[in-house]
Amino acid sequence: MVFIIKLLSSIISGMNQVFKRRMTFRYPDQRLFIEGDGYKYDPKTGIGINGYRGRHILYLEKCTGCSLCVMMCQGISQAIEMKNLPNKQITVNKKSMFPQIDYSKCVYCGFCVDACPFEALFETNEYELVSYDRESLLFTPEQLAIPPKKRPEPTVNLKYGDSDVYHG
Amino acid sequence: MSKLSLSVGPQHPGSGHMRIILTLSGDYIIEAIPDPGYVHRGEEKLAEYRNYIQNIPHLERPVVLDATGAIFPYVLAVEDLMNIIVPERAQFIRVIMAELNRIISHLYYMAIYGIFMGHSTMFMWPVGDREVFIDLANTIAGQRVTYAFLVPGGVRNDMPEKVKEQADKACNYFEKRLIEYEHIFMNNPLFEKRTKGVGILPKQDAIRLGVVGPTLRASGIKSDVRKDDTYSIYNQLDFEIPVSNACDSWSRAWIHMEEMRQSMSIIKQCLKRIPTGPVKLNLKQIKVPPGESYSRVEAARGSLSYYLISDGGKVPYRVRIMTPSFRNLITIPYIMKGVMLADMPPTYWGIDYWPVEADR
Amino acid sequence: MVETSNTESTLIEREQKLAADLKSRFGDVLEITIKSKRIKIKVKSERLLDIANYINNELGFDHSTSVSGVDYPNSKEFEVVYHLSTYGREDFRDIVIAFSTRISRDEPKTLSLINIWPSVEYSERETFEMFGIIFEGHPKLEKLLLPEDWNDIPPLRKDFKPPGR
Amino acid sequence: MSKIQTFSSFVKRLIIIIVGLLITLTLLFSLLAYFVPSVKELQDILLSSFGNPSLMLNYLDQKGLGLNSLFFKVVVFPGFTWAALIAAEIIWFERKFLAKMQMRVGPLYAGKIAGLLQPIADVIKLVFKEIIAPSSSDKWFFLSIPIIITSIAAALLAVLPVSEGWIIMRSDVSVLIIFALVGFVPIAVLLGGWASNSKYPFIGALRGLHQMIAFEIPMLISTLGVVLLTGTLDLVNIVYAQSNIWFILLMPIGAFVFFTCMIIELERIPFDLPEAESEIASGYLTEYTSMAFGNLQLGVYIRFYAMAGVFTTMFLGGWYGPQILPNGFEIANQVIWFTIKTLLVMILAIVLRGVNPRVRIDLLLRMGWSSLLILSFVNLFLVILILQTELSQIFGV
Repeated sequence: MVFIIKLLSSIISGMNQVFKRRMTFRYPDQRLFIEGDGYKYDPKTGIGINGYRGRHILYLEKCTGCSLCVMMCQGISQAIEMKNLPNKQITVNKKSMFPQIDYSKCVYCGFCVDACPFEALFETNEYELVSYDRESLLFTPEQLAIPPKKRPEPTVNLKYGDSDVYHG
Repeated sequence: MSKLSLSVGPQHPGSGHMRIILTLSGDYIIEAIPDPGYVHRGEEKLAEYRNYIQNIPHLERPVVLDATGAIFPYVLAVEDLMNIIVPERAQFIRVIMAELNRIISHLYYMAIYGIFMGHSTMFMWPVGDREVFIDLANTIAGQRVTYAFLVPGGVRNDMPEKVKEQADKACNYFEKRLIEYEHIFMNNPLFEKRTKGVGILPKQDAIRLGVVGPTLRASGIKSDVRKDDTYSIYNQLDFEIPVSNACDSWSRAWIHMEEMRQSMSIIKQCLKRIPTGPVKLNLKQIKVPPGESYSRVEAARGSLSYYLISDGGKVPYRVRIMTPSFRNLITIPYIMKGVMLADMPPTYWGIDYWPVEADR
Repeated sequence: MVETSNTESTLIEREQKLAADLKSRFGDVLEITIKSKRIKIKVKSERLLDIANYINNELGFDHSTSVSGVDYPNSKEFEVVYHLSTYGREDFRDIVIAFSTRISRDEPKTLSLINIWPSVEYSERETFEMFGIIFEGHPKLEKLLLPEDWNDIPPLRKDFKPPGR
Repeated sequence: MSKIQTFSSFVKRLIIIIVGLLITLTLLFSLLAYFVPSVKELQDILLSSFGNPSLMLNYLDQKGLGLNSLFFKVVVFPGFTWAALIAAEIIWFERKFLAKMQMRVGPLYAGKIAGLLQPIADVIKLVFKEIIAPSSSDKWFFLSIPIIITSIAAALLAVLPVSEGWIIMRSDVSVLIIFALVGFVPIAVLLGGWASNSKYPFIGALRGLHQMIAFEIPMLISTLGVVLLTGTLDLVNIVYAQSNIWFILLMPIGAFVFFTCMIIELERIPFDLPEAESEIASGYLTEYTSMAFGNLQLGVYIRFYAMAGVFTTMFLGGWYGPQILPNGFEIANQVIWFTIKTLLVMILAIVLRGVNPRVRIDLLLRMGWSSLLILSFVNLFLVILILQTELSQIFGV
């Protein structure tokens, strides 16, 4: 008899779920909204500022080409190399060498942002980096300098109903 | 009865990337020899060629489900050697992240346990609810699974204000869900019939074999590193340790459920009592004096320990990682003896064995 | 000779009592350093077994958490470290004893402690394949993690250079 | 010919083939029309009845292919096409319903509304895959199994009374026919497992054999209860007997035993040991690919519909139900009621699939031989009790 009661209770709990809202959202039509504009680091206090760790953004005018980020990433995933941009003449960056990031290797740990003493390299909350070939994942400094465009409109985030969770 | 040797291979739906060589007589397993090593990466050798910060991302990778639990002992060992005290607020954030990670890892455990039993709903619910806690960790640490969030000297960034009410909503929602899990899975009559009394690990064997984590507590030994070898601020928090003397697969799953409740209450306590202040010491350069230190932490799957030897240089001299799955690997020949072939997946997954973590 | 670390000297009277007890029993072969909740015992290799038996039976450290090999090429030595902890004795649950012996690097041989602590079975096999240290008395001393066709020298030795370094 | 790179070029190629086929066939057909007289006569009918279809209908009647001819019944209405359509839509419903129960979405993109055409999309995909028979397997037996299993499933439909008029073959031993056909399936499963000649399918086939043999006996005894009560073996008479009271109210235990045995026969999730993915990698279905696998799945789901139909005829009063449609459409009303009840039985089986884990083989056999068998005998005793005492008058049986 206990067998039947327990079976019924699990059937009821299964049926309850049928009348609740779904958790999944349809990715290409709806996109996940991530607030803030990415992880930053303040070298003076040595503490990072909360934010999503997505694609990097490089402020070319602040970058001195010291390649500290390259040395830090050397031990992690060798994703950053220095690249010469002859047409860019920046006072602080005589040899005009700027980091380029290969996103087929990067693990988004953000330690390069911690290593940069000149607040030139931060992370944005852009996470849609897909391509058909590996070469186009190699972002040149100019590409890194472009701030990410605003996410197209139907953005959803996690909302809590009384007894269910959905992306609305 | 003729013996049939069956190798539950590295790519079998019933086991992870690890092979178990079973000798069966009829449907019963007489002998099970585990053969790990298919995803061995040599983490200990890698660690000897990277400085103390560069080690963090790759030391987290094996225990991918419980990244904070993986890196917590490493960070404690380095701080022990450097003799520094981490600011109070950072300790609280570390404990919150560790407990969050425990819930995320336990939910993944319940999901895979469900699909190994053929219970597809019990796979989907925990994986769905896991999104709630991954979203919470995402707001704190900025990453979804591998956070690289703990560093020697504290935590990398501060916790935003809205985490408090988001965590409350998540915990209220999840408490209700745990009751649903019990109805549809734990107290499901067919599940009980299949797991109660299966894969028995008696108490003396558990002690003799040095088993860790929920498998140990399911065999009647009330030992948890957070209470025994207290680290960080666990002595200021009050929580119980679920224990069961049933020593079988069902009680291992039940312990995971109870631990999730305890973790939620810990998170609530931390969020109430978290002080303000800096979250990281401003260490310009990680200089570790020579010496050795051994630190352990109660990760989601059991006690995870680091034995760190440094010769004063920029890179550690020797890093010895002892993960809970490697320690539980020794139970496989014992609990699989006499189990039927159909029950091999639940008993194998009952001890929460994660092949990547065991091979390192 | 017992040296205590400078900071928390007040906290560790339990550890000191343990160390003193060990010192009195096996005075000559031991060298003990103490930290809060951690005791490091260096043992000359011939009296290994009975010290281990003493620790296991009398002191109640009933299982080993890990066996680690450490390679010191300049002093031509390997160090095998057994970390021991206890479930049986509630009061000693937070103490971890690091029980280590030094063996020469050219013919690395030591006694396996599998009969005292069965939980070292796989750790000893891993230390064997990673360092080449032979544990006499181990029932099944074979490769555990490395692939079968590994013909290079044991990888965790300092003179094994990983590719690309 | 250029390789098919994108989906659009695949669709283009498909349309070219179909149009090509149509053109060649019509050419061939019109050529034929000039030589074969009856075809010429058919061609005149086609041209003349272009306006009103009723002309075409009575032509077909003359030929014996009309609406109430045997051909139509077997092929279209209560026969194969109707069952295949229901089976296809049950597959869609099961995936959509389980998805909703599991907080996810389920099939979405095939067919504009909520993935309705997903089963048809699966069939198209399967048709274009290559049928692989493993080299070490006994090729002809291996490839004959899907056909055998689907034909057994379709044969079950013959005796299923969808409504008073609409029944393919009304015989007075139809209950026996059903159990004779159901008895074939374990043999086909064993043949399938044995012919694919590899370790896991063989274990799956043996388990299937154990499971199905073990559960025919409780099933037979629970139907014995029904047959005793009504005194006939003919399904239509059984339905007539239930005109004033459904048998499920008379013998709930018998209905419970029959329903459980039905799920075990059909290897649904709580009892799907022959294809238990996590242990033996989908048992005897492991080696089947493309249309062989498609055929097997179709067969499984038609058998699911047929057994649910048998359950409704025996316990839920077949086509009896309050009159929904205006009184001109009694037959349609009966068909609707029969289908609603069968779908309800199937939905209950689908809910059980969403809620339960898999059972181990020894638990299954112990439960079968001990509890279900005893329950069916208890049910038999109750039926005899009803028959002998004056209870039968009260229930008007």
